[in-house]
Amino acid sequence: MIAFQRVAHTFGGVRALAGIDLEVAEHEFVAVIGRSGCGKSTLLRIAAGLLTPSRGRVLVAGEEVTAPCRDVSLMFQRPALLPWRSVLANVLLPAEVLGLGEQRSRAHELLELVGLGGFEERLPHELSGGMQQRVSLCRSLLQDPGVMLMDEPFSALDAITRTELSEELQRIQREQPRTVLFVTHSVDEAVLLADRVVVLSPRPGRVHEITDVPLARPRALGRAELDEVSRAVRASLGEVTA
Amino acid sequence: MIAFQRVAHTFGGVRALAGIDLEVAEHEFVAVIGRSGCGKSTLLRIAAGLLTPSRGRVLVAGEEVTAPCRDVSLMFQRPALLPWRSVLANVLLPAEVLGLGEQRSRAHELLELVGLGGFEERLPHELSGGMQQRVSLCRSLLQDPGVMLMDEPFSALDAITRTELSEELQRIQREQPRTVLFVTHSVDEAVLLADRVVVLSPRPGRVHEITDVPLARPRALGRAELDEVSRAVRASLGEVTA
Amino acid sequence: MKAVLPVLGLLAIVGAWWLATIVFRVDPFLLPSPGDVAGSFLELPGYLLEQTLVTSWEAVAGFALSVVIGVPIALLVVGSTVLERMFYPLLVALNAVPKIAVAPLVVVWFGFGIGSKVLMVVLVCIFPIVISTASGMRSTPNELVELFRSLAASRAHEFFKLRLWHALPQIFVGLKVSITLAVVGAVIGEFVGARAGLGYVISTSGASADTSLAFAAMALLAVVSVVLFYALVLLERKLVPWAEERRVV
Amino acid sequence: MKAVLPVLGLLAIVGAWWLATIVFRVDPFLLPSPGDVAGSFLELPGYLLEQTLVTSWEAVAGFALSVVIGVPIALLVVGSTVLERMFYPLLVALNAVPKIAVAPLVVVWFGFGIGSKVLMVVLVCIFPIVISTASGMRSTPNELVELFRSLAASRAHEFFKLRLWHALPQIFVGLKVSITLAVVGAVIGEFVGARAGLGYVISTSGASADTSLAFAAMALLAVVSVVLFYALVLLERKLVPWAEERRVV
Amino acid sequence: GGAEPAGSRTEVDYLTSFSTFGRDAYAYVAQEKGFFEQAGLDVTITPGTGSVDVLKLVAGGRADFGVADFTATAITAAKEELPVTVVAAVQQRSLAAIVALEGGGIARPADLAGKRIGDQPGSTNQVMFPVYAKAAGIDPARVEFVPSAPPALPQLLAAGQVDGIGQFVVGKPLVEAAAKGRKAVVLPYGDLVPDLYGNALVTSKDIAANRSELARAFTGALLKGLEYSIQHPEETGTILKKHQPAQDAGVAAAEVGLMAPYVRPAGFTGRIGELTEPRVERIVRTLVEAGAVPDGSVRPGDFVSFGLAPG
Ligand SMILES: Nc1ncnc2c1ncn2[C@@H]1O[C@H](COP(=O)(O)OP(=O)(O)OP(=O)(O)O)[C@@H](O)[C@H]1O
Ligand SMILES: Nc1ncnc2c1ncn2[C@@H]1O[C@H](COP(=O)(O)OP(=O)(O)OP(=O)(O)O)[C@@H](O)[C@H]1O
Ligand SMILES: [Mg+2]
Ligand SMILES: [Mg+2]
Repeated sequence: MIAFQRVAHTFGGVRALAGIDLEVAEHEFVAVIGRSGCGKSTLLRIAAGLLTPSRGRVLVAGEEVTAPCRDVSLMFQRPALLPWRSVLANVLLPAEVLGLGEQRSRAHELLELVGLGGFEERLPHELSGGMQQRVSLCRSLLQDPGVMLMDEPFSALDAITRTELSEELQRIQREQPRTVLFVTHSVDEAVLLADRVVVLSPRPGRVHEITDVPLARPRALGRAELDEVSRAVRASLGEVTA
Repeated sequence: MIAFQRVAHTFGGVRALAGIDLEVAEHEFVAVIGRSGCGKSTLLRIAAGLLTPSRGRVLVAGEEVTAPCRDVSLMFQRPALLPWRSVLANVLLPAEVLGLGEQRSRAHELLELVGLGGFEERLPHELSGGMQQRVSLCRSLLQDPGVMLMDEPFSALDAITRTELSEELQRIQREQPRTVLFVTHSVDEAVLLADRVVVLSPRPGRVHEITDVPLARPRALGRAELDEVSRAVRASLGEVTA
Repeated sequence: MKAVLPVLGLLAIVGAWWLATIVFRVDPFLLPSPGDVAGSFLELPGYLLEQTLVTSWEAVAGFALSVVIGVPIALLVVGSTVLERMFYPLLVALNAVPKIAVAPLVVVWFGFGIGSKVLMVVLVCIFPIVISTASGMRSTPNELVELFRSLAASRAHEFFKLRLWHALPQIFVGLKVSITLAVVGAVIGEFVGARAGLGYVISTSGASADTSLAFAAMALLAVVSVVLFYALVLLERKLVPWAEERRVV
Repeated sequence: MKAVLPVLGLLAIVGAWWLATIVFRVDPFLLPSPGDVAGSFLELPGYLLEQTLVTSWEAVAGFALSVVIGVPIALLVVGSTVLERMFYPLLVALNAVPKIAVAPLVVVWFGFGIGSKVLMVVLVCIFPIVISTASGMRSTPNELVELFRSLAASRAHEFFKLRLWHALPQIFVGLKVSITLAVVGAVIGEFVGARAGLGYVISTSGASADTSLAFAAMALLAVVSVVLFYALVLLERKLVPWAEERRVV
Repeated sequence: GGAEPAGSRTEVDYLTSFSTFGRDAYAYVAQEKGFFEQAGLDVTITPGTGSVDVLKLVAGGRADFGVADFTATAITAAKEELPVTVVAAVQQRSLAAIVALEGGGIARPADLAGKRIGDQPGSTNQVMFPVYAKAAGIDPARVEFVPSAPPALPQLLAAGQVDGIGQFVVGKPLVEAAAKGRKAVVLPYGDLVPDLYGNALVTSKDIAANRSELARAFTGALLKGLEYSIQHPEETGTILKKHQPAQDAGVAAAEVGLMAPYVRPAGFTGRIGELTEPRVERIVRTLVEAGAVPDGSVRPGDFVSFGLAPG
């Protein structure tokens, strides 16, 4: 579904990505992990068609990505909410822009799900950092695309909310599988959610190692099998540091 | 050193904090943990003198806080960098504003320490999210105050950078102890760094339980004693969810 | 309290003016005292208020037209670098033409009626509106633009659901500059050829050496400006509440 | 490419103007053809360029003075709600006074020399500068203001190290509006009493039915405006590089 | 001339009546021919911006001398009590006129009834129109005055926006130039109301009272320039062009030629610049009749220094 072919990118002298080769199959959930600044966000922006790579190319559904496409959603690392819109209106933005029809009840459902029931009419600046991130997550889920690119969606959340939302994501994925590329700094989260975990080397980013997570779903944190895979990923991360 | 006395705060109908009583001794390192939106950032902003609580008061060094004071630093949840200043100039801001004299070499040291050597002359928008957060951390460390308030300082960082910086923070704290109030979502991090871990209940925030961490320093992640305390904190967090 | 301060400011200035006319013995034909001006107003209150309405209406009509024309021009300029490069310099050039010098042309084409005044108002108002709207739309944060791009949003959506909203606080700066210029523009239009309006009063009284009447008319102009300006401020408070607190998200 | 587009735009407009004078047979005393205007210029090139320099110098001097006065006023207004409430309405009122109507006063006080022209320029320029600077400084994101507060920064630091920098892109909008008004202000000053300058050329030739000379002078005015405007654009590029890419941090 | 160095000469600021047309060129002639220098004066000529502005600037001390319309001076003196005084009449007969274009339906004063006349509000032409209309035997109420700015008037007339405009007689070449060859019809007020003066040289009451020698010297030199100018219209045009490159020497010469019979009308035997008290009295009375000034508000001596005037 997504194929990175020798994708490299340089920002005015800074080599962010150096030759990424990676294939993500349809309905596969791939987690990307790597040091801060190794080019994970850049990778997602390239896949979303927001950035043209300096070299190489990305195919989505067999077609080269040259511009953003409606079937691909990108959840940004920062919440990127419109300050003049209420929480609800922010969540409904993709429905308006993509002409998805009436989605109010679904938006309410999603907000309830992430624990923001009752905040629908607030403006973004009245929310805490983690709450803003959850609004952004709802917006991304409302778009309901075939391919989801998620950039550290749970970074500002506490462990419990994180677990709840991971479970929710697994449930959604079970009911209606999507292709997901998911950036995270949490190895446990990566192993919990993903079919494969890609470890990138530090800047310039390169695929260092890919670890399969051959475990049945639903998975739950704290299981021994998960810890084992986690340890493998950590080892792989440790190598790239040295 | 810091004393919260029945501190409560309400934002136009939203009760954020409800009666916080907490004392932080001089040179003590206290971690605060709690659900997203439970009022942690609000607590720090009140302690920093940026927000007057609806009820109650905060004393720092025995004096009621009514305005920000130079001996207290606050590291914000978002990086809050000045877009027109280079990385180095952003880090040097407290030195300029507080008149701390020449701090260039120290700023370079700090940037080197957090892995941003070579990025001194870049503008903030050329950095990744985690890199921006590290700049903000350097800025806060440069201020070199008696009291440090830190709002999720490592949330955008990968596990390895996080560990490195935690160790660095421990070293600094050993060499020159400060009073620290540290908000985090990571139980492991809290237990690794803190003398006491405060668990807040969900909105409106209240002190749910305080766990002592009676372990010798330096500590390192992965030790069994730490895991034990972590489990206790997790249990306490689990209770507040129910 | 809110209402007291502007009144205090006004009193301070009027007081200073009065004192100046007394202490420096400024000749009344140059700068009449506030008392003379008030006297002139009280001689012809009904007539002067009528003229005030005429001028206000011209200014408001021209201002509204400028918004209707200026905002789309700004959209075009922001939307297309080619259009910007081609026509921005011309807009600048147009703005640099002293309106009073092209006035005969305007009167010949638009007559002595309200048409020529409205055109004058549009000529002075349009530039601040275009430039502030364009600059506001341009300054939309990259992360929000990328959000819209990632949704494969059309240009229209990007402009009307994002950039225009983001620009609103800056558009209001342009509008506030324009509204005071609008009043001046209407007056200049009236200088050139009119049978009514405060500009007509000023040019007539100037010729018949009635300086305090001219100043009374100018004081009324100032009142009209201030009222229109604060009407915009109120509108801004209504329309742009999120920016009032100056928060960032 | 960059230089071609404005030239194309210019050619398009001049062409349209030429066509209009031919097709609609506009009388040359109303709207002379571009050829007539060029002819007028070529008759007196040295003289006209001299007058252009006079006007440009007045405009630039007045503009610089407006910046020097206007920015501190904006600082005061942003710094104190009391001052804002007291004096903002007066500033609005001042801006609404038609400058041409107070001209004798200005000439009596400031003479026929450059003084009265510079004052005129200041009177027209100061308002956009104050309002855009004030609004830009006010719109500083709360998180940055809180950063400075948390450092117990003095007001001076908050203003000069934060708000003024943040406001720069908006200040430039005000400056760009002002610079074109500055040229017009200088011309109005020259209408009122002068011995040189493009405004003087326009007022003398306009009334002697030498319309093409007046238009030549106006074309030169437009050139001056465009040059000054793009000088500001260049300066902005130098001073505000972080805003050019319109990123947010 | 040119004997004395500029430093020892008295500095004088002078304002023309309006801009720098041929009708105001005599000051440049006096300058060029050295009349000012011979009188021990170092004169700076600044183009004026209309009667009322000139009066205010002279009253305010910004200029020592200036030229303003005599009628406007009388009205302003009555209403504003400006400390100015007239020291000479530049034209013995008013230059005020209604100017129309041939074929536009106005050939004689009687044709004015029912027409639209464009004019600056408060101009002599408009203020004195009732007097003129009475002399012409038409009802002033049947003529509509459309207010407009002076520079726009020829254009408005040529474009047919108005049927006639208030203008000085010397504006004829200007109007004809604007109308591209169409002939202009000029209806001078002076034909029917011969008492009115044209422009007047004014100075401040202070100069008239305390520096009367200066006033005499300047008046003499300026009127010498005026006399030379009407005798040599072509040369006047050339001199003006030399000082004011934007002016057209031909148009200016034509203006001066037209102006000559008003400065020294046929049969006039007095000196150029002469002012007589009975005439001024009649003018004031006319103004009162026309409703331009309240009765008793001004006497001739209030605004004219007969002692300083030639003759
Ligand atoms: N707009 C830009 N201009 C210049 N350099 C950039 C830009 N965006 C990113 N970079 C550089 O590219 C590199 C990769 O950035 P990227 O944001 O992809 O990192 P990341 O892996 O997402 O990091 P983090 O985990 O901190 O978010 C960084 O070194 C950064 O300095
Ligand atoms: N400026 C504000 N206006 C209105 N409500 C606010 C404001 N700031 C915070 N709140 C409310 O106060 C509550 C606590 O916010 P706070 O930012 O302190 O949470 P937090 O514990 O830091 O959460 P997070 O972990 O997500 O950062 C939230 O419910 C939020 O909606
Ligand atoms: Mg990133
Ligand atoms: Mg927070």
